[in-house]
Parts: sequence; structure tokens; C-alpha cells
Amino acid sequence: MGIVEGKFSDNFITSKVDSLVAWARKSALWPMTFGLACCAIEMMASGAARYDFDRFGVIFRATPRQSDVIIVAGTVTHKMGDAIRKVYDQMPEPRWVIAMGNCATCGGPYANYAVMQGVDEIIPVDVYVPGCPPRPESLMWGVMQLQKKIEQEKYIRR
Amino acid sequence: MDMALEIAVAAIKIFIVLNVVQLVVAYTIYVERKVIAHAQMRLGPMRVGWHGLLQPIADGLKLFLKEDIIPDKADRIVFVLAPVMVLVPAFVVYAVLPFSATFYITQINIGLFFILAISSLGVFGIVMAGWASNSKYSLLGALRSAAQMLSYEIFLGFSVIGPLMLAGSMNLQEIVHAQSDVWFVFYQPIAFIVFFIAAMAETNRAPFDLPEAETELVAGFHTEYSGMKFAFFFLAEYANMFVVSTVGIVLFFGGWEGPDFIPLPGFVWYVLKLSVFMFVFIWLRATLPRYRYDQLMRVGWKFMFPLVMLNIFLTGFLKYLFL
Amino acid sequence: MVGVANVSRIEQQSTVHGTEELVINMGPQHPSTHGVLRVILKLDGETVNDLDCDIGYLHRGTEKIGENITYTMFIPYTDRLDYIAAPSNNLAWVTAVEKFFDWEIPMRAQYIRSMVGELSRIASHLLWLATHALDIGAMTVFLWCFREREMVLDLFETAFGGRLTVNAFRLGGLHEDVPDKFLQLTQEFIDIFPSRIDDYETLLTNNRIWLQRTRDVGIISAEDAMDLGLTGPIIRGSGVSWDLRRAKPYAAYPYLDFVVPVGENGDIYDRYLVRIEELRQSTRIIQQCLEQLPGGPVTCKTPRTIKPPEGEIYHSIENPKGEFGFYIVSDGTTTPYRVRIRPPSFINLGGLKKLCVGQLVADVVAIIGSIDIVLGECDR
Amino acid sequence: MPDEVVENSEETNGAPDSGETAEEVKTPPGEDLKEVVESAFPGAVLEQSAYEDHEDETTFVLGVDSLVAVATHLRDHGDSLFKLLTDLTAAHYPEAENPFEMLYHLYSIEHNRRLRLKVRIKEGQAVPTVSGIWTSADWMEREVYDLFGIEFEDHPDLRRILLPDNWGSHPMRKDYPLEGRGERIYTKPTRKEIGD
Repeated sequence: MGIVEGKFSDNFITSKVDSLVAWARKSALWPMTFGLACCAIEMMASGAARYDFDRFGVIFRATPRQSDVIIVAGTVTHKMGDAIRKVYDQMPEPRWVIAMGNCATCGGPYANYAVMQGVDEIIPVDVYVPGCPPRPESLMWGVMQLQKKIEQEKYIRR
Repeated sequence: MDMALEIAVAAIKIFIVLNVVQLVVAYTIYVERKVIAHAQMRLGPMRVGWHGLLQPIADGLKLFLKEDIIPDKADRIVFVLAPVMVLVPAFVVYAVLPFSATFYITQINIGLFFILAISSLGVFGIVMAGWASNSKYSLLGALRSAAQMLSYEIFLGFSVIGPLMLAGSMNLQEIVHAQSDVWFVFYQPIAFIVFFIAAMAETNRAPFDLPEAETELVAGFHTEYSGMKFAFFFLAEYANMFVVSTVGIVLFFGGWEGPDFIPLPGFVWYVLKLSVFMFVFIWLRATLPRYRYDQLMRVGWKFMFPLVMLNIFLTGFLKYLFL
Repeated sequence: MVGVANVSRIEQQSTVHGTEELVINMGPQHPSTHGVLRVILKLDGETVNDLDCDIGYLHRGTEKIGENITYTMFIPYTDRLDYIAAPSNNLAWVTAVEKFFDWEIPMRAQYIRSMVGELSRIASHLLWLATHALDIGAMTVFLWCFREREMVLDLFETAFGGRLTVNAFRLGGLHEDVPDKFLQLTQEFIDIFPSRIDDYETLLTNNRIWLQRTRDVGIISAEDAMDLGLTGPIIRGSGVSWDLRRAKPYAAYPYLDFVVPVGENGDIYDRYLVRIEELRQSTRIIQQCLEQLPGGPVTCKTPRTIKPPEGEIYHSIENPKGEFGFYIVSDGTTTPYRVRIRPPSFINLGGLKKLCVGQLVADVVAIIGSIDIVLGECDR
Repeated sequence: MPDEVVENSEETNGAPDSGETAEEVKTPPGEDLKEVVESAFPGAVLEQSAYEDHEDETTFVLGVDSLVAVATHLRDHGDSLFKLLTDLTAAHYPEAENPFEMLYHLYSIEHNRRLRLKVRIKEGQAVPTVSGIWTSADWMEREVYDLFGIEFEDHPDLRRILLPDNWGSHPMRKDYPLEGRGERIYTKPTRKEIGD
């Protein structure tokens, strides 16, 4: 938002502007296709006919530059960690992170040498979706939860 | 005084066309999402506005508010200029497109020539984007795009010669008038097929969407673009679809004129025909796999090029015999 | 796009020739590498000169975990190896462990195992077809395949309660008998499924673009396939009629009638045809299972703690991806001493270089798709 | 597509393949294979075993030196034709005299039978590569190198494959802990080193 971000006091106009901004952002959440493991399959199912994330305006983009939210779907290994961080850094602000599944949340069943115990060790997570793997409904809940969070954020208000 | 009035009228027209077209282009994206969704037994956008009608506005606003990244190693000036270079030619072309018998911005004698000339400028923007991004995916996408658009430009150019010979003019209005009895598509089926295929390739639409082949090159030449700059590329693609569809309608389907027994205003006919064209474009995208780079070139040079040449000779010969 | 660690030895050699070769790095995050595979391509124009795979981005140490938990506890971990066809993995593990004992597995359990195994084959091949077609650019097949895949997942849900990672079988049989509704829904599914396969074929089999993209691309001969250790539909696509369901039958396969489809040329198109035919054969097998399904118990009497005698066994089954096996060393305690997973994807992926060199970039994507890898089991 | 479908003979359909598994005489399984090996390399099979006399579990223990020759012979000989290297792996027995066991699972499509070859080696001892015999061994040897730290002589490209290049240890060894990155047990950083 650049120069106007957080500059104005609370009043009728600024709150309306903020709600418009929030509406635009929450209505066009473009996730990055970041399938890592089992959860990626459920993420694909979420985009497919039965669950159809397109209804919420959620369409998967292939490049981090054009996406708003990264859904970390699957086990994050130490080898993968660098790549995730890099992708996250390539995304433009404002950006959000959904940790999908137990592995991305806390390492899940893989408590061993190769697996990072949760993606929040390297990038900040907004919504944790539990499940192993979470059903598409759960992911949908996660996206809606994120939409609620976006609604509450302030943009041009202090 | 007349001069001032003319300029004012032109300015108003330009303002209307530009805004309406922009809005319509944005909604084409919405329609595409809806049509493809239904082809795939989904619903498409539903939650943002009634049946997702506000979706394009939300998308646009979000992209506008997004951080605008210029990669560290990119060539900054070219990087910024590239989306403009793509979008401007796409919209400049609207200056000569006839939307109905009375509604157009300007009418020039070399209308078709103007369209071909301007629309081929778009490829510069794409090459610039690919080069300036300093990313290998972008570069490969841009190279593919350049090769594809330059070669198919030739077939596109040759395929319109047939109708031109029949109409005997390059003025788009006159071409439409020449079709008041029979649409040229019936005289020039070969030319139309070549035109249609070349038009798909020109606009980088499936099955010729190699430059932005999502599964191979991430997002092709606009991999590194974010926010509004990316929106420019997106808009330009659909604006170009509009242009080629309109040219196709003018050259082969009698422009704004419909059969006499159905009295509808010219503009309505135009919109109807345009919708059909657009629908076919989207339909093909939902159905066909993607061509490979070398196959694309082979189809072009070995199949379409001889075909369109043959068509020109045939048209000339028949015209000499019967007219 | 995302370069990690060193861009390997290929980059260092890239300026040997006068013209510079383009080194392009696909993955680990790339839409068409089917997970977290990283492929480093050395290109001359659009032709692939050399290729190096970097895997291990999903190495979760499953084998090490297997050495530290009991035999029963390992079943859920097998789900997450080839997560696209989870029941198949369960089947491989339980049949492997059962090889230590001389248990008499009830026939009802055997039939249900075969049936669920074939359902998972359908699920896996559908996902393969979906993503493979998407890689080549056909969007709609993806959605159609997912429609049927959802139906299969619903069946799993009815029978075992889970969609993707189902934990379907137990040592000695099944956890519980499947509900009648499952059998009824399975019957309904296989009644409509053949016509759905016809739908996919309408879109692809005779589609000219599809033919051009897949015919004579990524050819591998039978000899080379054996040398590279390729198994499953790939070796069958090259004309070797070898299927572990036939060669070393397990579960109820000795009593079932099916055809092992083989290809001729060993190109992508043949692999496609083989898998499509396998879908039909799976439907046939499930039909037979439903017809012949005997009554009775679904589990045999097993000891309270599973302690296999000392020794080592190797047992493998025909997974949708190829030969999927376990090598287990038992030291007579409740936990295995060594668990080795024989991963079909890992070994099939080893053949990628052979298949890709000399092809175009766009073909690499198609070839990766035709190998049908799943990284969970490739990296373990 | 029907022309590409080969109907397998219906006879083999009813029962497990009976050709090889029939137990006509009470000899331990794999006796014929042993003869194949011994005919060319007398004394090469150091031990022979099979779990509960399962035909598929036939195991030969070989010496490190004779491995490549025997393996090549088994691949090419008409009575064995083990053209498929199903699996190549290792196991670690820290207490044993030769703590590492290399395992080669062979399969013959023609004869539909399996054979397991074993080679026992010492810590730090290199094994000759079999990637010249079966190309598929290339990656599997890299994996063994990665997870067990066993070196392979003449391997064309011996690098780590699953773990990052800078890992520094070999997690599938028995002395490596399950949890935590194993480097810690070798060089546990002091508080001073961490900068705490």
C-alpha cells in the first residue's frame, strides 16, 4: 500500500476504504501451487470439480510473483526448507501462509532427522489446518479463516 | 470550430471505447472462468457478488493494491516498459475497428493494414519482458512467443488477402459492405480456417499457449511480473482476442450486418457474433492439449503456408474468370 | 526457478562448447514435476543435452522410523509412501510381514484386499491421467478424472473411514468387515466407470495433438527397460508381459481372471494405452471379486504381539507404479531390525535421463508424466 | 488397442506359477542356481540359506572380490538370466565382525524367480559397483552411499542423492539417532559456540 499505509485515523471514510481493500484481497486469494506431499493431492482435489475453490475466487498460480497466499501442503524437510523460504521471499506483499496438514504444522508423524518440525520454523504462518491429510473441507475452512483474518486487518488506518 | 468539435467527439468516443472495452475484457476473463468451469462440471466464481459477478473487479483491485516487484537483476527500464508495450498496441487497434455502421472511432482506407501493423508490435513487449526479467523461464517463453507470433503473423497476413481481393478494399467498412449479400466465409473457407488458427496462435491461446505453458515454463514470459504489470499482460491477451475476433467478423462474417429477415440493430449483431467467437476460443482452451514447439512450427510452415498461398492463387484465378 | 544448494556439476561444464548451453532448473517447486522433484536440464536451444535429477526433497526417513516402531504401527506410514494409492502400500506391507508366519488369511479378507487394491490402482491411474493430460495442456481431462477419483475416495471412506491415507488392512486380515453399503457402492461405481473411461479416450486416444505429443516420444526398448530396472506399466509398455499379480500372485489374484496389457513401441502413447487398459482390467477384477466374494471372518487368529521369528524376507506386489516391495530383517523382537522399501518411483525415475536426452523441453514434462512418479515413495 | 493386448495363457491363471516352485525333491531351494554359479566360479558361494525354505528367499553370500564376476554370470547364463536388479540395499549390524551387509535382490522375468546376493564388508571397505551390470544400480548405490556411507569403486557418479550435499553423516546406520539431526551426537556444540 506504500505511502498511505497506516497514515489515517479511524473514521467513516477510511474504514470504508479499508473494508473495500479487504474485500478485494479476500475475494481474490490466489494461492501458489506448492504441493509437497500427501496434502498436495487433497489440495488438488480442492481445486477440482467437487470442492471447486474457484467459487471463492481462489485460483492456483504457478509463479510466486502472482500469488497472494502460499499453501504449504505437506512435509517440510530440511532440504526443502531453503526452497520454501526462497519462494516465500519472492512473493509480493501482502502475503499469507496456510500450513496445511500436521506435517507442515508440527512435523506430524515424522519426528526424525530429516523433517523440519513445522514450517513456522522458517516462515510466519497465518492459518494452521490440522489433519493428516486434511480433507478438502478442512482446507476450505482454512481459507475462510484466512479471509476472516484479512477482513480484520487495517490498511490505511493506523 | 469544426476541427475542435471533431476532436471532442473523437475524444469522447475514445473514452467510451477504452472504458467499455476494458470492462468487457475484464468480464471476458470472468466469462472464460465460468465457461471453463462448466465444461469441467464446476461452478466457477460464485461467492463474490451474485454468481461471482464482482470477481473481475475484486481481482483487478487486488492486483492494483499488490506490491510491485522489480527483480533485483532485472533491467529496470525495459522491465517497466514491457507491459506498456504489450497493452498499448492492443488498445490502439480499437481506433479503426468498426463496431457498427455508425459507431467507430475513425475510418481509414488502410484499416486492415493498420491493424496488422500495430498488432504485430505487441511481440516486442513480450520479448522485452522475457529479456528484462533475467529469468530463464521468461526468456524461453519470450523466445517461443517471438518465433510463434512472427511466423503466424505471416499466415494471418496472407489469409486476409483472399477477402481483400474479393472486397477490393482495405477499408473495413467497405469490406463489410461488400458482404451484404453473402458472407466471405462461404467464398473463402480455406482463408477462414487459416485465419482462425493463426489468430489463436497470435493471441497465445490454447492449443498454442506455449509462451505461457503453465506446466512447462511456470508462467512463461510473465513469470517474474507481479501486481498491476501482470494485469497488463493479462488484459492485453484478452484485448487481443477481441481484436482478432472483430477482424474475423469483419472479414468473414459480414461485420455488424446480419440477415435481412431478422431486424436487429447492427451493434447487437456484432455483439452476438463476437460472443460466438469468444466462446469458441474458450471452448477450445477447455478441450485441446497443447502443441509442442516444433510441431507448431511444422503445422505453420508445412501445412498452413502452402494452403494459404493456394487460396490466394485460387481466389485470383476464379475472380479473373467470373467477375 | 528455485535454485538451492549448488547448481550441480552440469553448470560447471556448460561452457565447454563455443555456443553456450542453457542450464535450466526445474523445481523443486514446479507445476509439472509432480511434487518436489528437481530436474536440472542442459539445453541446446530447446533440445535436452543432459539432465540431472535432484531428489530427496521429501526424504522423511520412513525406513529409519520403521526400525523403531512395531510392525502394526508401521502400517499408517506405508500409507504415506505412495499416497496416491495408499491401500496398495498397506497390502504390500501386510503381505510382506505375513510371509514370516504361516497364517491362514481368510478368503473374504483376501478378496477384499484385492478389490481395494484394484480400487487404489484406479485412483492412482486416474490421478496419473489427470496430471499427465494437464502437463500436455488438456485441462478438462484433469477435472473429469478427479470426478471419478472422488468416487473412489468415497468408497474408501465408506469402507475404512479415511479418504486418502486409509490404513486399510491389518496383519492377518482386515480390521473389520466392510459394510454392505461399500459393496453396493462399488458395484454402482464399476457399472458406470467403463463409460467414463470411454469419455477420457474420446478426448485423448485419437486426438491428433495428443498423438503428436506422445507417439514416438520417450521410447525405451524392453532390454533397456530391464537394464534400468523399470517396472510396472513402463516395462509393459515396452512389450514385456510381466505383472507380479500374475508372476507371484498374492491376495486373491490366483483366482481372478484378467489380462496383462502390453504395448509395442515403448513410447509415451503405449504407456498411456497400457494404463488405460489396466483401468478396464481393474474394473473387471473388481467385478469378479464382488461376484466371488465369500462370507466368513475377515481376520485370522493372530498373537497379541507380533513377533516374527528371526530371519529376512523380501516380498513385493504390483503397485500402480511398478514393483513395490519390502525387505524386512526380523531379529525376533516386536520391531523390525531393518526395513527396506523397494520404491518403484525411485528406480523408474533413474531411467529419466535415458528417456529424455535428445528430446525437447516440452517432452521432458510429458516423459516425467508418463513415468508416473510419486515423490513420497521415491524419496521415502 | 485390442491388438496390443496379449492374452496370458489361462492355465497360469488358476494357480501360482507351478513351473519352478514344484518341490519334487527335498533339497534346499536354489540348489540349481548354486550349480550355475559353482560351474564357473567354484567356491564362490560362501553360504546358502533361505527363510523357511521359501523359494523366493534364496540367499547366497558372496565374497567382495567375486561379486561382479558372479553377478555378470548370473545375468547372462541361460539358466538364471537375472536381467532385473530389483533392489540394492544395505544393512548395518554394528556388533558383527563385518558390520555392513550389501544386499542385491535379483529377479529373472524369464524364469520368474528371485535370488538374493549378500556381501559382507568391514567399516570403510569399498564395494565394487554393479552399475556396469545393471544400470539401475547407479541410483541405488548412490542411496546406499548416502544413507550408509559405503563407498563404491568405479561408480560413475558417486554423490549424495537423498540428503543435502552438506549433511556430513549417514542416518541409516544403527548408531545414528532417530530424532534430531545426527551430527549433534558427534560434535555437540557448547553454549559458547552457539553464542548463548
